[in-house]
Amino acid sequence: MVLRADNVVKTFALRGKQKGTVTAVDGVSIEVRSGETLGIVGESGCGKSTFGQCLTRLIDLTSGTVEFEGEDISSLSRRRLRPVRRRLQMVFQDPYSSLNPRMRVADIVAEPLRIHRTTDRRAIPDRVADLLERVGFDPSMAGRYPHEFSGGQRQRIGIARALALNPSVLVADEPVSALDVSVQAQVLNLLADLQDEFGLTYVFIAHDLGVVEHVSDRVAVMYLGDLVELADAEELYASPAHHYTEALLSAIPQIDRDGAPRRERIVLSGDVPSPANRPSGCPFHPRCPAATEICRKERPTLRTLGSRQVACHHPLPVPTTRVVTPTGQSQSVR
Amino acid sequence: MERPAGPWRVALTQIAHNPVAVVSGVLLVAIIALCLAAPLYAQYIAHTNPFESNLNGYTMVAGERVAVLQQSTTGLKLGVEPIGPTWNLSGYFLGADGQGRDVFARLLYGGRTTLLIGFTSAILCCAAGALVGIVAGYFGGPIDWVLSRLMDIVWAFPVYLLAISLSVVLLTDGLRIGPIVIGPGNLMLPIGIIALIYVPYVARPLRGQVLSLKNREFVKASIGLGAGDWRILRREILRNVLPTVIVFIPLMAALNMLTESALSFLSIGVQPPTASWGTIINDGLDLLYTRPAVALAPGILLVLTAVALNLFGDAVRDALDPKAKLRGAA
Amino acid sequence: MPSSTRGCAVPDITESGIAGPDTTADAVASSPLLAVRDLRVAFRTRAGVVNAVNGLSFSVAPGEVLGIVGESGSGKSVSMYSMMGLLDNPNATITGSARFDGAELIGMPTKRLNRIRGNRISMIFQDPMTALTPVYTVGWQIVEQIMNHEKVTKAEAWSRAVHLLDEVGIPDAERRARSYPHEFSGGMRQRVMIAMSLACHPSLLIADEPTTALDVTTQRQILELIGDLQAKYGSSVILITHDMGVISEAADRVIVMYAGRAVEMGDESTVVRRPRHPYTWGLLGAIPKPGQRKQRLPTIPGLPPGPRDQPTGCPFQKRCRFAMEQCSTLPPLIATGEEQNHLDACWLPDEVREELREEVA
Amino acid sequence: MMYVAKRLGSAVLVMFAISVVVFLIFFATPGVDPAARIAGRGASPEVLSQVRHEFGFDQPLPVRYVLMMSHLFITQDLTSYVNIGDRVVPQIMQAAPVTLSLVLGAAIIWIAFGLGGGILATRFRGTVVDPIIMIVGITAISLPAYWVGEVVNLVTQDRLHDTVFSWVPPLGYVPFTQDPGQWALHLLFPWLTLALLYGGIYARVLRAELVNALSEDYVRTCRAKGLSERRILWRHALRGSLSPVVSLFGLDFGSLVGGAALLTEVVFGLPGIGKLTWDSLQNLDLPVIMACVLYAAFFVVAANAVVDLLYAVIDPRVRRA
Amino acid sequence: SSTTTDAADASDGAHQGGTLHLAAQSAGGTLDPQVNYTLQYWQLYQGAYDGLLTYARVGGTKSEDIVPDLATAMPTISPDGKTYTFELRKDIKFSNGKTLTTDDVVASFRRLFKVSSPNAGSWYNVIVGADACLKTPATCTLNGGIVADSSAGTITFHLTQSDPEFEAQLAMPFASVLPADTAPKDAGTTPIPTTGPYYFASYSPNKALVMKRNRYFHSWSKEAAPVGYPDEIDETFGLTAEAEVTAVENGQSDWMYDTPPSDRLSEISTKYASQVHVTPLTAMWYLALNTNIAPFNNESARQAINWAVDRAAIVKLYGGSSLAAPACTILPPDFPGHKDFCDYTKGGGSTWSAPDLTKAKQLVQQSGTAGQSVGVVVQNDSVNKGIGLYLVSLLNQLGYKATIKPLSNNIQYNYIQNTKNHVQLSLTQWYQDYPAASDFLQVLLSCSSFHPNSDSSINIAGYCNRDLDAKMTAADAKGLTDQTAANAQWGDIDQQYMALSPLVPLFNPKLIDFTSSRVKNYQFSDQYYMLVDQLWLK
Ligand SMILES: Nc1ncnc2c1ncn2[C@@H]1O[C@H](COP(=O)(O)OP(=O)(O)OP(=O)(O)O)[C@@H](O)[C@H]1O
Ligand SMILES: Nc1ncnc2c1ncn2[C@@H]1O[C@H](COP(=O)(O)OP(=O)(O)OP(=O)(O)O)[C@@H](O)[C@H]1O
Ligand SMILES: [Mg+2]
Ligand SMILES: [Mg+2]
Repeated sequence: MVLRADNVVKTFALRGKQKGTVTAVDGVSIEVRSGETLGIVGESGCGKSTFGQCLTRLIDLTSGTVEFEGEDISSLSRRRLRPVRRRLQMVFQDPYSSLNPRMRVADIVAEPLRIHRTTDRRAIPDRVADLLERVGFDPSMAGRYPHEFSGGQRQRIGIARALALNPSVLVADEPVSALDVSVQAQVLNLLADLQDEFGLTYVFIAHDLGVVEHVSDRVAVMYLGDLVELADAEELYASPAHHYTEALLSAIPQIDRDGAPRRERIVLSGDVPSPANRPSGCPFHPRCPAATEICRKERPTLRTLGSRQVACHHPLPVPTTRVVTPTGQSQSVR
Repeated sequence: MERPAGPWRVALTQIAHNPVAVVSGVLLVAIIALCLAAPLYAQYIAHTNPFESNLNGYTMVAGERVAVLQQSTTGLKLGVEPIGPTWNLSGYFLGADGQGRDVFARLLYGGRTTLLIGFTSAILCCAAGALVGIVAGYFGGPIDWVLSRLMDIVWAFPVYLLAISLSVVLLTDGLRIGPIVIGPGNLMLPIGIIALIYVPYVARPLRGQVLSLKNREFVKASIGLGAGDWRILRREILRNVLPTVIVFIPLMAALNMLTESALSFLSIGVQPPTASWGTIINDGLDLLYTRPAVALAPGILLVLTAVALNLFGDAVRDALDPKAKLRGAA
Repeated sequence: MPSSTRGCAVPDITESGIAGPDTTADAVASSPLLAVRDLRVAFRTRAGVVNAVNGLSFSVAPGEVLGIVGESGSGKSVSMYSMMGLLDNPNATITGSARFDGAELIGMPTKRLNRIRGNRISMIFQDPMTALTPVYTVGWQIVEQIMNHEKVTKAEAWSRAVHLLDEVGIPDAERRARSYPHEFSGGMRQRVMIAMSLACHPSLLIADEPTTALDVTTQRQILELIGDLQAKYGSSVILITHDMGVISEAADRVIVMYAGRAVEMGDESTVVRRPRHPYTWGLLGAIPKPGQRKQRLPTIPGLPPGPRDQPTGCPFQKRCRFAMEQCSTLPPLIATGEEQNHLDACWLPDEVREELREEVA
Repeated sequence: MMYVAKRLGSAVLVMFAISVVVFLIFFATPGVDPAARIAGRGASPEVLSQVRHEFGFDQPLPVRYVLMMSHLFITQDLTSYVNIGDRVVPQIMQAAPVTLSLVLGAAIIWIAFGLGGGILATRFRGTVVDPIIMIVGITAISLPAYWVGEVVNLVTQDRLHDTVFSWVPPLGYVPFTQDPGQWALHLLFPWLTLALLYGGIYARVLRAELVNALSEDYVRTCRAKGLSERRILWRHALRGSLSPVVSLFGLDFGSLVGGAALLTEVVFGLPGIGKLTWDSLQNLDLPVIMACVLYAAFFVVAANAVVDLLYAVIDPRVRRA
Repeated sequence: SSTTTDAADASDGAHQGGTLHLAAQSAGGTLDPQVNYTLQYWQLYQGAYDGLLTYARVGGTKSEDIVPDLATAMPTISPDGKTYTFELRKDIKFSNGKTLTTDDVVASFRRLFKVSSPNAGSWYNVIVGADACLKTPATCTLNGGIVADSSAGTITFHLTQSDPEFEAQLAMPFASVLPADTAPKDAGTTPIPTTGPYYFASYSPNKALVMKRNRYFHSWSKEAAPVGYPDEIDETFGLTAEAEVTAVENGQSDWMYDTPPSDRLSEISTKYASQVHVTPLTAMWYLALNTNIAPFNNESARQAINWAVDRAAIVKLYGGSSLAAPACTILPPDFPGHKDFCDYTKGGGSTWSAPDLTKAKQLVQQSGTAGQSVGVVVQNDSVNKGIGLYLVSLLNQLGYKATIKPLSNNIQYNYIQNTKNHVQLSLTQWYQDYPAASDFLQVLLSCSSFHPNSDSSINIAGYCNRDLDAKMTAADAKGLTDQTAANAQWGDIDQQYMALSPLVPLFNPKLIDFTSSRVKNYQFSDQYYMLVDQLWLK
């Protein structure tokens, strides 16, 4: 267990004329095991990115704690965070806005090395060339500016930057969402290779359930700032316990390959409510086909159901046989 | 290996391919060159010192020796008239002013001052505006509040009022900041005043830009890498607002030149004997009805320069930061 | 889409046949609603000419759903815009022909085009957040469209607008018609767009990535909605997407585009199940498959050709594992296999294709 | 409510700060001892100290500041230091209509020209009309107003006064209530001069906005709906582009009404706020300067607030739910 | 060409009527005659306020004569010159209908102190009790200083010492007699009732001043209180001088207060020659050299300037020889005490002919001040600035490092007076208050006019010469008995001051009055300039 979030809450004050706050993440607890890939899925605005930024301390938490390699980093100052940053890196969603358009690629990749002075000044160009090669570039590209690269290439530059300091954990916020399938596959393969090579731990945030299924060992499903289900990927995709997870899975458009079974479709009514005015009780109840009175009133807590955890008053039945994943035993999570 | 084109080079190529930019640029360069050549003209062609009163001087017009200032000989013989344009480059091309000085030579010298003030104050103003905008936008909180209110104050202070108030004080006794004494005739005063009054024009949009930059992922990434504020400001923020700052410069230079001339028109800008187009216009207004050329010529040059600067500035904007929202002249 | 729709649409297509650039077009039994022939769009830019669409030909039969799939920049949107006269870029050159119900759309004067646009052909766009004028209520905007094409009173148009909004599933339509676009969520706005596009009962609806910007659950809602309405009004639909899954679920027929060209065209089931073009293989292969966790994904090496470096010959040759000498000449889009309406543009011999495809997957 | 209070608070703060700045600037200026000027030339020291005492100039600065403010705002009987006994508030009241007349008329003209130019340039984008309009606009922006004013005066009052412009009345102002025709005639050239600059600015701003708007997605939707270009331009693009123009207009109008048309007023001899301000600055007449500056600042601040409100009217996105 | 017509008979109604429109760039400040110290309003007060004495309201040289006004005759003066007795005219009414009494006279003189009249401390402090009044004006009584006998209708002034200029000072507008109940504070814009032919009907400094006929007025003296011709006189404010010229040309205004701008001079002097009246003034433009700081604490340096300044060039800048005459003396020509001499002209002589630069340079060298910097402080209007620029050129030529500092017209005068501002050389003007040599020499150069660190220190040169001070006091005393001898003394004093060179007289200006074509009967008084109310409109 390298990274552990305990009851993380993040609220934003609304700016301008409107008053009030948005609770983007509402008490999420999660443990990330060393060497695994933890997928986080959920619809737009459910707080995935915010949570990812809480994990990497890009933003301050409203409450709760984040522990990294046993150290509580949730209230460290920016200066004290610097050593942590070397081990805990982030890859961003938008390949267009995550690279400074006014810096050359070499500088972008060298930036972490310069900040942390881990590498001798003269050795930096070599290290940069190394990194670029590792993510599939000819080092001669180092003098170019980001605008000369395609989205996939940029994403790889972002990965090279994140890798520069040899981190142990990489939080990837929708690293492939902006990419075309052919390029997406390249990036996913690269991430897999790097994990194999360096034993990286990934927190992989995405809204494409297919991609998440493909890369993750365990998957967390978020809805309106809440963690609603957390399970081994295979188990979750095979038999979701939360109604929201079920609907989400059924909504994936599927290619009718020969012999592939189709999921039963569940068309949810209505939109995801705004986190600024969360429904009372279970946040999913207004759209839930199985909602009852209690769902309106009482907010379900995350409880363990077999090898998984789910926050639902009326969870779907799941097979009792536990699937043991290679990466570890089930752990109890508060 | 071919050197890849950076964003600056791309912009430069774009400007070079914009005919309006090229024409206005050439015009600007021509005007600047002409003004820089002022001493050459005064010394070697017109043989005149345009800063010395020449009340009893004579000059040759069409082979005849005539007084530069002529006592009126008609009617009640009231008034003294300077000679009008000779249209002869070797002296008094545009005639003389009330002090008997060569207007054309003064025009060239005046251009130097006006351009100097325009550009220096534009650069100063942009630098100060950038500093304020960046600091306010980046640090936010109380720093932002204080800086924003300061900008509000300068903004709500009507431009000319502020300039006039400052000028009245500063031009009387100059400025003393500790050991530094800036005399009342020093050009730094109008430069500083003009730069100051337009700081909010630059600071406000830049602050907005920094606010949105702050949310861009590459800034987040930099924080994530452990970069300190100073590094982020320098490498991430400044580099990205720099194009906008640069876009401001020619446009502010045009605006500032016009402001300088307006202040000089109110005789609180450039102080004599230094000439600027504004002061020459001001001098010329006393001769407007008899020798309109004295006031018209600097005005026309001023307009030409401002037009060229504005056109060029537009081209720079199109090349560097097409979304920059700039207000025209005040 | 409900299977009933699919059921009645499929027979039509088998009859209608497909026209490639080389097949004499009008071997089509029932005349197509839209017939596009050799459409080309080029942009003159400072960096040179960009050929965004390179001889695209296809047709749409009445009542069918044609899916166009391709990676970003493959010319999907530009081809549609050029047909609809929506390319106001003065540097764009459009050639070729696009006959809609017998009328030539390319080069049609705007006045005449305006009688077709929004009336007989309507269009919805990718980003519902920006596609509506922010300063008018949605009802007003629908009324505007109706009154632009039909002589009705304002009150009539208004009640129709409310009805339409109701039909696309906007609750409390009467009140919501008076709301401004920013007061709707993305999915709701896309519903409004659909309501607007259906206002004049168009015979063709062009949906340019209508769900890309939406969440999965919302995407599902919108796709269902388009399906239902298409069934109800019997319009033809061109559905543009880059999501094979969407195509697979919603389209009757599919065009796979690459670098401004159609590289494969045919019935949805055949194209998805038995793709013939190596690009399509790569495209399908790159999508993570359920149950194949953590396996390396087959990828297409390299990148799509940039808009400026258009290769002569087959545009895919540089990325194609099976490229051969012949690929330096442009392959025609023809039926090479046994199915007559399954066309592709590749020089690979029919015999080896099956084998190679297995190899890739 | 909170919001309104906050705005009001910051407005008061800004005005307070400005008044303090003016006050300090004034007393930092050498040669302005108001007592000496009130006493008259050659006044003996006794007389001088008498005057100083009588006018309270011997009090500490903060007290004098408070006194001045209370005279200005509470008893409203603050009087000029130069024209003793001349109350400041009525002076402002007298000057305001002149400035308002000038600015209103000019605004109508510049709005007409600005909007017309902007729309025309957009409409004929790609033809020579567009660059011509824009160059005219840029030239208008680059013209120093006072210089134009002087040249206009030279031409209309002197050079061509006996021929073409014999109908042009002398400089100065005639109240509307006295003779509407003369009012307009006297203001005609000031209007045009002032409108020139702003017309240029507005044409440019509007064109930029319109061109921007025309590349928006919603315009594509409009085209797809089959709307005519004219309708798209007028009903859709223009409507959205108007808000920046309106906000600009609000701010400009505010500052002009506050006296920013100083140069025009001085050149054309219009006894408006700008002229009053200029005269008072020339005379270093602190009470009048103070009143003028606060008056101007008030309009700038007020214009800011009004613009915010207008924004909400024009742009429903800003409206509160 | 100044048209001097004989004063028309007041009873001649043929020329009465009409409204006279005057124009001025700006208003002249308070309307209170006991406070206002501007020629602009003094000129208008002539048709409105009266004192016990006045300068004859006629054109020509007789205008320098003091004549009885509200007094029936000139005062009887005691032999020691310390007591002046006046007899007040009867049946004079204020414009508010009240009859003038001796109480009004006494109250007016008390009020003079209560409102801190500018010269209360320098002119009227000779009255017994004035010192107390200056200290605590609120309780001013002038007990023993001014005694009224209401039954006899006499007023007696008791002075602390004899004063040859007391009569002149009584003839000034400060000594106007106002109703006794006039509030003892600066009246500002509120008009005070008058005794003369007109009263002030309204005054708004940003708009206009309006004078209307005083229906209680009847002329008691053709010289002191002639009947005015126009029914109404208004002066509008706000036009620029340029616009004023245009307005007069077009007949929209009848007269402009300000000097026509130089670029309009040729136009008016040719096209409108008959409407232009040029008259020499008893006034002087001069440079004040600060004798207390370098370089002009050095006498040679000061003399160098006097030698070097090209008066002809400066006259050109003022508008040419028709508008000004070079000056060599402090007292203007035709002024009491004026002596014809010119000690600083090339080749000598009693009139100025040319500067002597060689001599000047030599003196500068001799003084050892060469290379020092000199600031020239001038007003920032075009004429003053022009002269300033010329001076800078000249000073540079002499070996100084000169800079010009143009200041707003309203600051400059106070600025150059204050020693705190360390002004070295300034350009300024002095226009006579009344025709007496002391009004120039004593005011501008006596030790008592010098107040360090004050904005009000009219001895701008800061020059204090006890010796000459004593001579001036003596000349003053002489004036009581023998004006001619006194004048001769004054002329010598003038020359002695010039030798010491604290001031550099530049020129004596002339005044241009530009009137509209309908205006007739232009008369010029040396004291108060054009007689406004004597103009005919018909
Ligand atoms: N800086 C902020 N200020 C105010 N609200 C914010 C801020 N950042 C995020 N939010 C709000 O918090 C909620 C969660 O946002 P977040 O970006 O974490 O969602 P997400 O799951 O990453 O969505 P997406 O898939 O669109 O990236 C959203 O409603 C968002 O509007
Ligand atoms: N105005 C233009 N000028 C130059 N090139 C253009 C222009 N518009 C589009 N293109 C080019 O045309 C090509 C096709 O663009 P198009 O928008 O049709 O792609 P698309 O298939 O719709 O992609 P996406 O999935 O991203 O919407 C792209 O390479 C694009 O760069
Ligand atoms: Mg996110
Ligand atoms: Mg597209």
